[in-house]
Formats: sequence, structure tokens, C-alpha cells
Amino acid sequence: MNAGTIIRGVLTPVISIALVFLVWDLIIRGFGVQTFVAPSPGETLDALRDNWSTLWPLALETIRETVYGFIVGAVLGFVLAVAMAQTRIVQGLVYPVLIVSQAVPIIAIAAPLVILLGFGIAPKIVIVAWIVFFPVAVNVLDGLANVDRELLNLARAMGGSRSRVFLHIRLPATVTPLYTGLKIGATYAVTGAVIGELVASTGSSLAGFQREANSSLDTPAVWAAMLLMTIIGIGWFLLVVGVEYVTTPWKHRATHRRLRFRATNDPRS
Amino acid sequence: MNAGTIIRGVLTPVISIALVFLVWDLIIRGFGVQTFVAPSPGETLDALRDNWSTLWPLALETIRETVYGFIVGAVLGFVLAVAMAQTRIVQGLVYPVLIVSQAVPIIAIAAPLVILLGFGIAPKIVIVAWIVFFPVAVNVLDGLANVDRELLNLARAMGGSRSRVFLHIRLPATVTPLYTGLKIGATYAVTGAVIGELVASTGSSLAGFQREANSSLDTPAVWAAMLLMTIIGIGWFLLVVGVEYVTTPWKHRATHRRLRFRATNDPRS
Amino acid sequence: GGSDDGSSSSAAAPTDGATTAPAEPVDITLSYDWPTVDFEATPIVVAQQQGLFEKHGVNVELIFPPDAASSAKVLATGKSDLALLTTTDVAFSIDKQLPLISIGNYTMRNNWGLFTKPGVPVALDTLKGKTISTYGDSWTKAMLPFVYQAAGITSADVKEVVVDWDLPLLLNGKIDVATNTTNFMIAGVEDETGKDPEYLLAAENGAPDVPVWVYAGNTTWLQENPDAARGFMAAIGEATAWACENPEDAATMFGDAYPDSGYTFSYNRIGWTDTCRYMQDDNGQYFTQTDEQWTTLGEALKGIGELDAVAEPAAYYSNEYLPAG
Amino acid sequence: MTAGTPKLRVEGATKAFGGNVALAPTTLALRPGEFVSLVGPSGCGKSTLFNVVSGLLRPDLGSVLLDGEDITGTSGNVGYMLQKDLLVPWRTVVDNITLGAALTRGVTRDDRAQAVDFAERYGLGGFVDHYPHALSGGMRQRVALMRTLATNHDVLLLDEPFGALDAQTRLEMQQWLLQVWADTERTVLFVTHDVDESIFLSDRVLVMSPRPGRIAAELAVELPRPRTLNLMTTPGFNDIKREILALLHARDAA
Amino acid sequence: MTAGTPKLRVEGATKAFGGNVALAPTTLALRPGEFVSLVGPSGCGKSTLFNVVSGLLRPDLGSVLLDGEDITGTSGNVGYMLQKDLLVPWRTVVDNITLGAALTRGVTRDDRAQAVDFAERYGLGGFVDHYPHALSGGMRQRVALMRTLATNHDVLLLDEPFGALDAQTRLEMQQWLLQVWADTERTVLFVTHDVDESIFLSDRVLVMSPRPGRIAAELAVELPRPRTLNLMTTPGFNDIKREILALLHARDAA
Ligand SMILES: Nc1ncnc2c1ncn2[C@@H]1O[C@H](COP(=O)(O)OP(=O)(O)OP(=O)(O)O)[C@@H](O)[C@H]1O
Ligand SMILES: Nc1ncnc2c1ncn2[C@@H]1O[C@H](COP(=O)(O)OP(=O)(O)OP(=O)(O)O)[C@@H](O)[C@H]1O
Ligand SMILES: [Mg+2]
Ligand SMILES: [Mg+2]
Repeated sequence: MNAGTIIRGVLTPVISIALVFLVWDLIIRGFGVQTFVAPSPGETLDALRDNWSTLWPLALETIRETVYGFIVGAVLGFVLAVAMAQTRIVQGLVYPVLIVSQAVPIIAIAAPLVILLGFGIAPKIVIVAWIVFFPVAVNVLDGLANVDRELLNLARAMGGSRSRVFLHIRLPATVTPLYTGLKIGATYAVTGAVIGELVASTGSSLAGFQREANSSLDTPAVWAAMLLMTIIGIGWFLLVVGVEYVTTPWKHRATHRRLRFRATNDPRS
Repeated sequence: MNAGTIIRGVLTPVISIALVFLVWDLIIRGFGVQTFVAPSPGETLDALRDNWSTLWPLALETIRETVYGFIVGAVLGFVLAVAMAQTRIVQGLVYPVLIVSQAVPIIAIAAPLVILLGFGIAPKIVIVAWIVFFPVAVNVLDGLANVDRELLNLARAMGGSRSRVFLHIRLPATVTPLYTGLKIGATYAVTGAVIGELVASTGSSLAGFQREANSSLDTPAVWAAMLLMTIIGIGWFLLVVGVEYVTTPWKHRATHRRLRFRATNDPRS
Repeated sequence: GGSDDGSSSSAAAPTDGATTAPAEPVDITLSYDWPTVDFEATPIVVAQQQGLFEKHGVNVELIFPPDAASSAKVLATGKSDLALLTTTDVAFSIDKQLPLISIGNYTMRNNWGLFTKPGVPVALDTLKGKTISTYGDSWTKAMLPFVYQAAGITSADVKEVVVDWDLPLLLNGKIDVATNTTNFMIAGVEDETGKDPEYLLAAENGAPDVPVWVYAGNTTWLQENPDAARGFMAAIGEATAWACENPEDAATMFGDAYPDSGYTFSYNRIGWTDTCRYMQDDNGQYFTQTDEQWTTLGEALKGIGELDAVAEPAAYYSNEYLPAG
Repeated sequence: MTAGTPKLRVEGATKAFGGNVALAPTTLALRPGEFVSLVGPSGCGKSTLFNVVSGLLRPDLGSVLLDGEDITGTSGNVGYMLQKDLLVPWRTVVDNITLGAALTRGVTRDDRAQAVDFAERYGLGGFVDHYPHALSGGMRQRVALMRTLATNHDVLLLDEPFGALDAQTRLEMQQWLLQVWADTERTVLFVTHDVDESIFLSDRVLVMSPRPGRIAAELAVELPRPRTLNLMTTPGFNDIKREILALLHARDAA
Repeated sequence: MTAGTPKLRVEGATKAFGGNVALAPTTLALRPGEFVSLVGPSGCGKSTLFNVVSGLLRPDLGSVLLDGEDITGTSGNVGYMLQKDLLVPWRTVVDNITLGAALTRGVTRDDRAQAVDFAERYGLGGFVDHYPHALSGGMRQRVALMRTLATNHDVLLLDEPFGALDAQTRLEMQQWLLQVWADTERTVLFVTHDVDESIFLSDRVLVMSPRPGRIAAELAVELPRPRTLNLMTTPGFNDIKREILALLHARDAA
């Protein structure tokens, strides 16, 4: 990473977020919006700090729901994509269902889910997974469909079995689209968890805190919770970006470090 | 369109949706789920028919909100993408904001929006636009970034002005990604309108009908409304697919029909 | 009884307390306490249908807030002139210095309690280990500790769940006990099952007997339109009295006004009838507020840490706009 | 403009990217109607020279003259064509041919008529309303060349126009280009890596040296026209080829 | 296996797609260590023949014999390389070279050592841990060829391996290939559209006819080895070239 990359990769987003806060502040001041309607960034951050000891454990619970749902959704989407890639028929039958599933207003299915699955983490996992599986499935399917035909032929000509070709050619080719899907999913996952929490949760939750704060007209606390949810979503997104960076060295590095191997096998050593 | 295309394009989705209804029916019957928890497809369709005269005007209103929000979102996303494509700096500053905007749980901003914007159609338009602008902006930006450098150079070498190059080269190049974004947006747009309706409806609305049906434990009516919302979303999606098909003949036709021109200019005639 | 402060109206044009209909009725926007309509709007519907508002020189439009907590915000921002609010809404609004004030009780007593399915008795000594639903609202948060104290338990002895809508969960056995008010729960359960739920009224089990709902007004608007406010209360007073005497007719009238509300006639009738049980004090008096009710509520909210300080009673309410007599 | 004025003249044009000299001072002149090829190793600055002439790049030093007029750094004065056909997928053949008009002043009825005429004349008569995706690689390059012709500039810069075609199609296209060139009397500057191609087409071949690029040698190709494929295996052809290969591969020659 | 058994023998192999005959009955035989080129117009069935030999396609009729053993329709018996390098972007150079092992039985330490050895020997010593995106086109084709060599099959099928390279790099790669071939003593069947290339590399050139493809002529290239670029402009080379061009362009010749 050179200086230019660091500036573009880190500094610009930071400035950009700072600008958002600035604009937010200007709107609140400029239009004289009262605190109980919408608080300024400063008031929101104060509320976040003041409620931190309450919010943090709730945030952990939301993160837990998000993580589980995310994993379930990602695995489901991936498996579905692999299954669909096998035959045109399966794909033709499943694809419309995928689209329909996303056209269903998720808030509308949340309530029946709670009745079916109870107040625990299960309905939240289902909702998060429902949101996450779609971009994963669509992108991985795309990745599988776009593996170079000639490369697959070559692999077969080399004597590769179906399973080994899948393992060494098709599977790695899904990595980039998988991450694309995961990044989209990560951005929306927290929203899913929050919807689940809103409809029902055991004891307190981030969404529950928000509702309580709302019912006691503590708007800065409502927005603090919203800010925290957004931060969790962004954090989750950035985590996926980071994992992608580390696990796909061939995209940004010229060489792979293989110290152990080079040390023992390099004829020049 | 030959027979094979028709089968793949129309018959498979129909079968696929039929299968969804079948599985839904089997689950309800198989697990003996009570009607007030989750109705069978038959009960839902009955409820849809029985409530049709109430639901249809509400659906029209939802469609109206979706259409306006969709247009606002699409235009906003498009303009934003074009602006971002101008300079690296603008892009670097705006892109993080786009991602953050999507990580904000939309249900959490709905109520403040209503207090700021009132009970009319405005907050629904904002919410739908909020959902739609993102995939449009991201995809169009992608399209603009991927216009062949050499083609742009050639266009300049031909003496094309900045505005004409934009009009004839860059703009048409965004059509395909624009439709990709619009299709994603269409799938989610109705969800946005429904969220808006849930928090802000003076009179009646599809979401309001659903909530009232829910309060009076008329679960089949709840699901009928949900089904109707889903149908609107899918219909909207299919409409975009259709418009794309008609407006991008170069993707699926070998020739462009230019009857008038050929008739007067074809030297062979 | 009631506040004898009176300063809040001193700036307004003097009146003799009796309302007379001016030529031009004053338009009033009233924000409801819930995002959708239900039988609690019966007095307003009756006043509209019977021309009582016109008679008292006002014209009322009912609007619905984006969520249950936003009616106060709608009122405070001037998007409505009057509002139906819960008393906790008022308490928090004053704490946050929102420009509004309560101008009359809707109910005079506390009809909040704990509910179980028909045939499943509920008592203080059976609460331990039960799953209890709440709406995550401040009222419930303020009242539950009194009940727990009376039962000799703490919140750790039960499983509290926060839900969006309790009735299906209660009937479906997903929760053991729901917290709600009698009018809504009895109407819901009876309408759905034909039987009455079992319930335990909090006011009879350790909780203060304070009103749940009040009419409130935007202070600026009140100062400019004191006569309209009095006109409104006068019309509501006549409508409420008539509707409680003729619950069947009132429910029919409500159903006619909101045919798409999704509620059945019996639900509306049962609910309204039960509401009427709590609308008068021991003296048969409607509306009149007391220092004591606000102090009691304020202390209860302070007790659970929701309020830092209880304001002077006069900050919360004014009986200035009550109809004469 | 006197009779002796060259059609195109590059006068000491120089271009560096950063500290990297891509094009050392280069001077060349083309007579009206002349066909001149440029050959040279990859990266020697051939495309850079073309970009300077077409006005896409402004030279650090030197100038470009068209009919004696200074056009340095201004675009839209010469026709330009590249190895990639760069057809616009959403425009039909005729609309691709008229792209130049669309980009400069708007397409007229006459532009269309001329485009159809080109297409009819050079073997694409049945395809004027086709979209590019429905054409073969050779046909696409024909359309690209017609687009270049349709801008009605006297000077054409062709940068490896047949580099992506297979050998057979390439030979056909070379003969076709000679026919088009003879018909339309344009002045052509042609870049190729294929020595056979450069000799077969040109009146003169300019050999460029490796980086920093400059014109190292100039060979007149005094072979009769019209030319046919047979020419490629004649001794005269072979002599020139040997000379060029020797210039290009001085270091490789054993 | 007797001394006279051909290394590879294709016996009347025929292939049609639908009603479309891509490959008319074709018979050919390669001696061990021989370098044979196939030239022919586009679509004449060269790649189809390769696919039959490699086992990707089963011929409608006929058979393929390796060392006299029938391998018709079975894959993994010969090395195969295409115009596109088809390197796997997520594998380093050494991992790409050992791809064949990964696809058949798992990569051993010896496979790695052999791959590193290849890379060192043939000019990629410093690049064993590089990812393909960090290599030039010529280097990528070298890796692709090493991958083919590393499968340790005696017979290599090379289908226009240098078709995508620029002329200079191509000439370098041809000389490099001859060196590798001389070192490793493989039997090579080579497809190209470049007549110069086919002559420069081969012991024999097979010319195929247009569709339906079959072998129309066979020319022995009895030019001395090792060969250098000078060869390309010798009269002997030129004679063969004239003959092949005549066969390929019978219809174009004037
Ligand atoms: N825009 C640019 N920025 C920096 N360097 C450049 C740029 N364009 C070309 N170069 C460099 O200038 C040199 C000449 O490039 P040019 O493209 O003119 O070569 P060329 O002779 O056309 O090569 P080829 O035969 O491969 O097309 C090369 O070293 C190239 O890397
Ligand atoms: N899988 C296939 N299905 C149908 N037709 C095919 C298939 N593969 C090849 N063909 C057809 O068979 C004929 C021979 O194709 P082939 O690829 O073998 O030609 P080629 O000689 O390799 O051509 P080129 O020089 O362009 O590579 C062509 O007409 C081609 O369209
Ligand atoms: Mg170049
Ligand atoms: Mg081929």
C-alpha cells in the first residue's frame, strides 16, 4: 500500500462521513428542527455515550443475531447457487422463487414467523438469512456460469475428475462473486435483525430500546440506537471487505509468500 | 422467440410459482398449522377475492407511491452516478455515503420522516426512492466506469465534443447496468412503499389494511394483502424486464427494423 | 377539585365560560394516540356525526401519527392542535419541554392489567415463572413494578418478552400473560373466542389508580384559541355522555364512520362499553384532572428511573378548558 | 498549398510520459495518396505517434501539419482506426458508419445515404441494419474502416487494424483494403507487426527503433500495383522482407 | 511397442455436429519426437481434431492410438494447450504449473520441485511465486506450456499457442519452444494460421481443406536444425511457403 492508496482507501471515506455529519448538523440548525423531532449529531453522540452501558450488551445481541443469520443465509445462498448451476431445469424453477422471495415485504412475514418460531433468536436468524441468501445465491450462480468454458474443457482434457475440477476450478472461481454477494448482504443484514427484534424479542433488544426511548420521547436516544445499528452494519460490511482482501491475495499482490517452501526448495538457496 | 425460449421464459416460472404454492399448502396441512397462525394458499386466495373491492383501490394507491418513488429514486441514482463518474474525488466522497445510507435500518428513519414531511405521499416516495436509488447509482457508475477507454479516445479523435461523446457513447453504455439496477430496485420498491404506509397513512392503505386485519386476527386477510404486495412487486419487476427487452433490441435481435429509411434509400429497391 | 392556577389562560380573551357558536367554525386537527383508528375514537365520531362540534363552533379532523409515541411530537410541532395522548406521553413531553399541556382526562381511572386466556386464572401468586408480554412502552414499565411488588417477586422471577401485538400470541399459547388495558383485551378476546379473558386489574393490586389517556393541546394554539378548546371539550363531553348511555348506537355510528377499520361491531361495542366503565370518577365527573394524579404518575416514573425530576402539577395540566358546569 | 506540400507532415514530434521518453524527435512526411507503413518492436512509440497526429496527445515538442496547416493538438482532422473494431453495440452498421457525423454535427440524410453506399460497395450490402454482434470479426473490421472513411478525412491512421484477425481473413482484408484505398484516394499511415503485411500494402515502410522510438530506416517498396498474393513469395518481396527483418532483429540474427 | 509403432495415430476419425460434418475421416501418424504442424482455414476442424485426440470429444467413427494403445474418448493421456493461456488467476506460477497434478491425484513435493525446476530452466526463475496477473503475455504462455509439459505426457497438442502474441514476442516464443522441444523430446502436434511459423517449427506440415475438414496435403520440411530466424528468408523456406500458400489460397491466387 502506497500513500495514494491509503488516502483513497481510508481518508476519503472518513472525510465523506465527516461531511455527512456536517450536513446533518447544518440541516438541524438551519431549519431549526427541534431535538424531539430530530436531534443534531452532537446530541445523538451524547445520547450514544450516555446510554452506552445499556446499548452495548444489546448491540452484542444484535450482532449475534446478524452473525448467525448471515452465516445461515450465506451457506444457504451458496448451496442453492451450486445446486442451481447443476442443471438448467433446477435453475429455471428456483430462480423465479428467489425473485419472489425478495418481493415479499419482509416486515409482513416477520409477525407470522414469530408465531411459528417464538421469541428467541430463531425468527431473527430466518429474517437475516432471508435477506442475505439472495445476493449470495445470485452472485455465486453468476460466478459459476461465467467460468471459462475452455478452462473447464482444458481441466477435463487434463484428466480431472468432476469433483476435482469443481474443487480446483469452479469453486475458487466463485470467490469474487461470493464476496460481492456477502458485501451486499452484510449491508442489509442488520436491518433484518432489527425487523426481527421489533416484532418480538425476549427482554430487551436494540430495537426494543429504540421503541422504549421513542415512547419516552427521548429522540436523541432513538437516533443513537439507529446510529449504532448503522455502525454495526458498516462494521460488518468492512469486516467482509477486510476478509476478502486477506483471502484473495492474487487480486492485489504480485506474489504469494511461500516462505517455508522457498526455503527448502529454492535451488538458488 | 422459438418454442424452447417460450418454455424457458414463461412456462418454467409458472411451474415454479405453482410449486411454491404446493409446498406452502403441504406445510400448512402437514404440520396442521392453524388458520390464524398462517393460512393455506386456498384460504389466502379466498381472502384476496373476498376483500378484492377493498384491496384494489388500496393497491392502486400503493402502486402510485411505488411508481413515484421509483422514478425519483431512479433519476436520483442516475444523476448521482453521472456526477460521481466525473471525478475520482466526488466518487470517493459519495460512495461511502451510499453504503452508509443502505446500512441505516429504513424502518428506523420512517417515523422521523413522517414528522418532517407529513402524512401524504411524500414520506413514502422518500422511502421508496431511498431503496431504489442505491442499486441504480452503483450499477450506472459501474457502467460509466467500464466504458472502453479506447472507444472514448476514438470518439475524441473523431472530433467529438465532451457533450456529444457523453450523449452518444457514455450514456447509451449505461443502459444495461441501468436496467440491472432498476430490476433490483423494482423488486424492493414495494417493500419501501409498505414501510412508508405502515408509519404514515392518514386514510387507508394496503399496509393499514394488513395491520387492521392483523389486529382483528383475520390472518387470511393479512396474507392476502401480503400476496397482493408481492404480486405488485413482481409485476413491477416484470414490467422493467419488458421495457428493457423492447428498448434494447441490439441484445437479442440481429437487425434493427428501419422500414421507412430502407424504403426510400435502398439502392436495390 | 382540580387546578386553580388559572394563569395559563389569563392572556386569552375573556369569556364567560359558556361557549357560543360563532359564524365561522374553527378548524381543529386532532392527532390520535395510535397509528390506526379504534373504538376509543367513539366520542369524536359521535360528536362529528351529531353535529356537536359545529354546535360549539369547531370543526375537527382526526389524523393518525406514524407510531404510538409520535402523537405528542405531532402535537408539539403544531402539525395538530389537539391530541389524544397517554398520560406518560404528557409526563415525558413536559420533561423534554415540549410545548403541550393536558386539558382533560379521557378516562379517569387505571384500567391497565394482566390478562390470561379464557379459563386460565391469573393471580398474584401464580405469576412466578410465567412468560409475560409487554409492548416495551413506558406505561407498562411504570406499572409492572407495582404488581411485582404486590406479588412479592421481581422481574427476574418471570420471563418478559417484548412484542408487537399480543393477542395472537396469547391465544396461541406463546405467552402466558399479556399486559394491556381492559377495553382492548376484553374486546379482542371476546370477539375472537366468544369468552372473556381472565384478568387482574393493576389498580387493585398495588398500582396507582391514575388515568391512562388524556386530551392535550399545543400551548401556543391553546393561547390563541381558548374558546375553540373549550368548544371542543364541551362537544366531547356531550358526545361521551350520550355514547356511554347508548353504547350500541355509538358502536354502530363508529362502524359507519370507519367501515374499513377491520373491526367487528361486537368488538367495538364491547370495547367501548368497557371504556365507559373508567371514564367517570367516583362523583360521576368526566375530564377533571387533579394535582394528585400527575404527582403520583410522576413519582412512579421517577421510581423506575424514567424521569429525573417530577415537575409542578400545573406544568402537566390545566382544567381551564373544561366545559362550564 | 503548392503542389509539393506534403499531405501530412510530422516535424520533430517528441513525447515523454513522466521521465519515460516514448517518442524521440520524429519527422516524417506523406505525399497525397501515399500508403506508408510503420513497423517496430512493441512499445517503440507507434501508437504514441498516432495519438500525436490524431490530436489525442499534444507533443512535448514539434508539430503536425496537414496540407501545410498546423493541426498540432487538435482532434477531428484525420481518420483513426484501431485493432479493436470499437463498434458501438447499440448502433446498427449504418449508424456505426455515421458515428463520426453524430459526434461532430448530427447525422444527415446524406450521411446515411453515403454510409449505405459504402456498405453496398464493399461487401456489406445485406447488413446495413444489422447490429455488430451479428457480424463476423472480418465484417466488423470492414465496418470500422468504413466508419473511418465516412469521416471524409484525407488522411487515415490505421493502427494494426487487422491484428486481431486470423491469417486467412487477414489476407482477404489486406486485398480489400488495397481496393478501397485505390478507389478513395486517401493517404494512409499504417501500423503493423506483420512484415509481410507492411510490404504487401505499402509504397514505403518505416522501421522504428526500440525505446525511445524514432524512425531508424525507410524502405521504398517499388513493387507493381495492383498487387496479388503471389507477390508475397517473389524474390523482390523477399529481399525487402529480409532487410526489414534484419533491421528489426539485429540482436537475434545468428 | 515395437520400434516402428507411431507415437500417436489417428485412424479415420470423423466428427459431425448435428448434420454438420466438422471433421471428415482423418488419418495421421506421428513418430516419437516428431514436430508436426496443422494449417488450414478457419473452421476446417483443427480444434475438433485436437478435441478428439485429447478425449474431450468421442469421434463418431475411427480411433485414436497412443503407443499403439486405443485411447479413443478417454482424457488425461496427452498434454493440451490453447491460444488463451487459461492460467488460473488464484494460483501462483508454480501452482499453475502443477495444476495437472492437482486435478488428477494431488500435488506432491516432487511436483512442486519439478515445476520450480521448469520455471528456473526456461526463464521464469524469479517468478515462481507470482500470480498470473503480474506476468506479461509471453510469460503467461510460457507458464501455460510448462503446465502442459508438467503433466509428463509424451504427446503435446498445441492449438495456436502463440496466436494472441504480438509478432516480436511470437518470434521469441517460437525459438524458445524449439529449445524446450529439443530438451524434453516430446512429440508435438501444432495448430497455427501462420504459415511462416508452421514451417519454421515443424518436421512436417499438414494442410487441411475447408469444411468438411480433412488432410489435403502433407509437406516435409527438410530444413536443418537448430533453426534461427535467418531461415525464414532463405529460398528453401520460401519454396515451401509458396507451396502452402498456393494450397491454402487456391481460389484467391491470380
Ligand atoms: N498514457 C501513457 N502513460 C504512460 N506511458 C505510456 C502511455 N502511453 C504509452 N506509454 C508508454 O510509451 C511507450 C510507447 O507506447 P506505444 O503504445 O506508443 O507503443 P507501440 O509502439 O504502439 O506498442 P505496440 O506495438 O505494443 O502497440 C510504452 O513504453 C508505453 O508503456
Ligand atoms: N461444440 C460444437 N458444436 C457445434 N459445432 C461445432 C462445435 N465445435 C466446433 N463446431 C463446428 O465445427 C467446425 C470446425 O470447428 P473447429 O473449431 O474444429 O475449427 P478450427 O479449424 O479449429 O477453426 P479455427 O481455425 O477458427 O480455430 C466449425 O464449423 C464449428 O462451427
Ligand atoms: Mg500500439
Ligand atoms: Mg481452432
